[in-house]
Amino acid sequence: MAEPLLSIRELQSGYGDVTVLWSIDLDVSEGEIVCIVGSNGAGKTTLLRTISGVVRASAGAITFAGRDVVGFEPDVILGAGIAHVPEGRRLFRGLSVRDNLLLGAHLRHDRAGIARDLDFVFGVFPVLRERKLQDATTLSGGEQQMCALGRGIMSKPKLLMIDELSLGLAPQAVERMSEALREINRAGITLLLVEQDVATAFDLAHHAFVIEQGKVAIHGEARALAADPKIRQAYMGI
Amino acid sequence: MMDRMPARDRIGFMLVGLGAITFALTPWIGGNYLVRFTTSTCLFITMALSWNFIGGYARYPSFATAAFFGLGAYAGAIAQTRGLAMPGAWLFAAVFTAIFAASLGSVILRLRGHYFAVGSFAIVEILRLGASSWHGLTGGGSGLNVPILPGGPEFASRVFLYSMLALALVTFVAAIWVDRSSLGFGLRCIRQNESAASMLGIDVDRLKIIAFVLSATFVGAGGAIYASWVSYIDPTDSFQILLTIKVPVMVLLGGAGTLFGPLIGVLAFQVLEERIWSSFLEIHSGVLGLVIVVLVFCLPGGLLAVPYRDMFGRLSFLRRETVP
Amino acid sequence: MRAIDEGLARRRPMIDLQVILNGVVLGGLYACVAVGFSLVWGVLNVINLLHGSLIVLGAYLAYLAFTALGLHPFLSLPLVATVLLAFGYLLQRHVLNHVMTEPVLVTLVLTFGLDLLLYNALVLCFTATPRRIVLDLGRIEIADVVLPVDRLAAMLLALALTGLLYCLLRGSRLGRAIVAVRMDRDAAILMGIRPRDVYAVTFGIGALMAGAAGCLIAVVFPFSPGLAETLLGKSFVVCVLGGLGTVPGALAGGLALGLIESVFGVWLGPQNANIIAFAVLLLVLLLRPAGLVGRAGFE
Amino acid sequence: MTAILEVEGISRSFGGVRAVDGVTLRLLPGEIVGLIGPNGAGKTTLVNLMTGVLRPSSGVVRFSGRDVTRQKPHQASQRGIARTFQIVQPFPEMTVLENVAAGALFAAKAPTIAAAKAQARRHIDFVGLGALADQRASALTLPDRKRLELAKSIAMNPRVLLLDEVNAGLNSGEIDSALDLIRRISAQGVTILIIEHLMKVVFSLSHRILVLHHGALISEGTPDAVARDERVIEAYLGTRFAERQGRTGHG
Repeated sequence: MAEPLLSIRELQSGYGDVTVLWSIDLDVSEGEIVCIVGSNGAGKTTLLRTISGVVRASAGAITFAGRDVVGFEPDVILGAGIAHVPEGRRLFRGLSVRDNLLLGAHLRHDRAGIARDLDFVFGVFPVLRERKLQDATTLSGGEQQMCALGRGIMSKPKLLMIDELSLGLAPQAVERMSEALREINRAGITLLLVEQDVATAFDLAHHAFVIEQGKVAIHGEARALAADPKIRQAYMGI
Repeated sequence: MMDRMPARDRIGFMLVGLGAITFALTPWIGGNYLVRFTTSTCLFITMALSWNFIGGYARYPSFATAAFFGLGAYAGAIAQTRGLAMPGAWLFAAVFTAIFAASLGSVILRLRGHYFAVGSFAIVEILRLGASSWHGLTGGGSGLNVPILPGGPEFASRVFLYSMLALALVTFVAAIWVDRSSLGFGLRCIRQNESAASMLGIDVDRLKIIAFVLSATFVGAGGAIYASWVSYIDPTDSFQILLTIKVPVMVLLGGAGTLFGPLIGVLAFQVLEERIWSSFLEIHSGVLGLVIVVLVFCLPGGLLAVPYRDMFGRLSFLRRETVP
Repeated sequence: MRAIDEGLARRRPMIDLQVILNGVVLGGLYACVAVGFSLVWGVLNVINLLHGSLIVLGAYLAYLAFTALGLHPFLSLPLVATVLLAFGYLLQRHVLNHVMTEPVLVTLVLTFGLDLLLYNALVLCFTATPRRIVLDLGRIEIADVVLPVDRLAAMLLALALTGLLYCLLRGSRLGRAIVAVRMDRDAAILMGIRPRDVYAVTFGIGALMAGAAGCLIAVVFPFSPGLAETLLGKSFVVCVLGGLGTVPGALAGGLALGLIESVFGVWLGPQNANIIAFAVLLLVLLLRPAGLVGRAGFE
Repeated sequence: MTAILEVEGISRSFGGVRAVDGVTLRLLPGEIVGLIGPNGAGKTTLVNLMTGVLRPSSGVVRFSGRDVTRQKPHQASQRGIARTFQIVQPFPEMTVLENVAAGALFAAKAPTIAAAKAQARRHIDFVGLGALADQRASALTLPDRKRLELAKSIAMNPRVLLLDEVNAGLNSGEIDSALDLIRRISAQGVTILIIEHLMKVVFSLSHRILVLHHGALISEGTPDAVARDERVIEAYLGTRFAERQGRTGHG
């Protein structure tokens, strides 16, 4: 079997002496869509933040494209090809949609490539082209999520991690966003999603991981897991 | 905090007592210059201890010291020129400054961090400009003459020395009280986490205003004594931006939020400044700047926090003893 | 600044076009004086008490270039600004960067200490005697309104420089990074931006704008090291009035201060106009901490 | 029985978003009530409204039958409403003893600092931190900081204790001893409202569960009933997933 694109072993991480992730093992193969679900406080966001280098891992290994990426600064990890779309979009107020997108390409210097990717983003989300000069934080919730996704794509990542894609979005918007994610995935970007809407996540993903109290409780093919009563147990504790 | 290191505290109080006696004896030890130096040192001790209430215990970065000083100086001077006896004028100045601080504090203490600092700076500016504009009351930019104390210069210099010394001692007693009372306890809680403090039942607004008023009252009295002492005040001298920063620097030098820190800071600073002032007049402010930079980088907790115990293991009496 | 205001006060005490125009000219200069201070405060969350002295340093450098090399201050401006950019960058990187997470009091005290050092160096090098670069370019008179050309030119240059900074922040990769760090530091990190680098560059730009403003001040007002305190005070007022960290904010605050000074200067005398300026500062601080045009920044 | 703490029709909006929307709840003396709900349900906002940190846009808060809607946080704690924070907030420069004494002094109105410290010692022993009383709070490990937080709040001599995620970040052994402690506090007659992510914890501890979703109470009842409530499952797992699981469950 081919080497996975992202491989995490016995990862432990947290804030100060507050341990959130106790021991995480997780693989993402190239070209896949993988989702992580789990109840509040299980450590999903912390996992993404540890992968992107914002939070320091206290133990364990993260290998990306055959390269050890634990302990590096976020810009190095982004440069290696891992982009992180944070929860709550976190668009920059006072900057236009276009400027927000260009900030995603901050580390790149290939003008032609940036222009091409900007076109790609506008192709996936035409509404962003229409609004490209508008202050990004004045967009609707769904459009802001598109902009945040686009900003992630602009770094030309191999792996795009998305935290809480559907949070606060109307069902139709979630549907559109799922479609867009499939298109992005077809364009060759591997996706790692953290989702609270379990059905959306399982519909999209090839593989799913359920995290409970900082550990992987269940994992497997998303389709198989979707009917598994253990999922509900992991959430509800009963 | 009450039961912390009684040995160290005892030594501290003994040294303060010795220091006060030495200060009181300066007219017999040295000349006019030394007496003047001691008088101004007492003034700085008063201001540093006062600033410590709000800036040290509560860690609100107040730069209003010069405002209280100038206000007290003008209140005292004006009261004296209008015929109030000197001690009465000083008392009036203290009360006036306290009332001013209470009303100002209820508004300005809502600000935090930089905004509080800027607000307190602005008070100094406004008062300085006000003092130079209001000719009828303050004499404007040309200043105000205060009646000279009769009895000759030597007598006067002693009166002011003992007045300033008494004020410094009163302030120190107030500082001891604050340090040991629930007020000081509450302020220390506010310093570390204001919202957690209020959740613990601390009326943070009230405590902050009390600390702010305390930080003003004695400074106001000090300003009034200063005005009588130098018998002439003007706006730029009374509301000095330099003063408003120098006092916090002194406290930081000794150790903010502690009882003895301000005393040590003032003494160290005064001696240092005296050395620098007398030997290198030209680079006086530059060296002061250098002292500040060194202070920030090498003595972040002030002189009191330096681990002397580790440096001089033999001085075991300095070791912290905790009552079980 | 006082001299001009007093000149104004001697004219008839009436608010006319001349007064407004004077306010606008003054306001343009103030915007340029304060914009670097505002940027540093907004992005780094540090009040740079050195700012006034950096402006005066710029003025002296322009003066030196003018007297020693005969270089026109408007021509030496890019040089002076570059020198200050380097100075500011290094100062932040190697000194201020170590106290970025300390309480407000510490950064304030440290920049004050550095300011004393710089002030003393200025006095040693240039003495306390007021200097001025006299260009004497004549004056423009239209109807009742009189404007000295050097002052008008300085104001236009000030606005142009402020506009340039605006374009830099809006339209360049670096500018976007600065705005991103100001708006959301954590999200900026996810864009691969290193806030430490941005802090150093931003402080450098703040110093650059101070140097440029110094070159303009040198042409318009007599200056000495003591002017630093006045300029710092103006920067505070502009910053609080306009809101932190944005060019439009500084512009609005600068114009507001310029107009307050010239209008109230006529009504109440220049001294009282300053009281009004600081009183307005205090009011804005208490009622609208985000400034007249700004939105909430730090704290 | 009269409620010790009750809120009636309480609402609070932030910039047009209703964080808490018309919530009514009553805490009876001596009970342990669990408050659960997905991320952003408004749990912490609700606690803030009950302790005077936030003012409600509408609605009433009553303590022992008395209207306390407009109280300030320090008044709430002096009345006997104590709370812990999601992120523990000890005073780092103070010792464990001083931290706890602060609660005894200011909220429980101990007459002197010495008396407050004497009281504090008892509470510190009660939570099992006796050996660390003179340690600086900043030197404590996370489980000990959580204990300290509990000691601080019982030092306030509360009648109602609002626990906001006291167990976040603890491992299962540590959680068990924290639960034991909470039960012992409850046994002293303190009414407890516990907010928790960890269902197991709330379910094993609480007499009664309230479920908050989008700022409104959507379910209330025994742990078992709540865990099987379709609305609760929807809130946690998403509507579509709940539907599907419901289908597979029934057929």
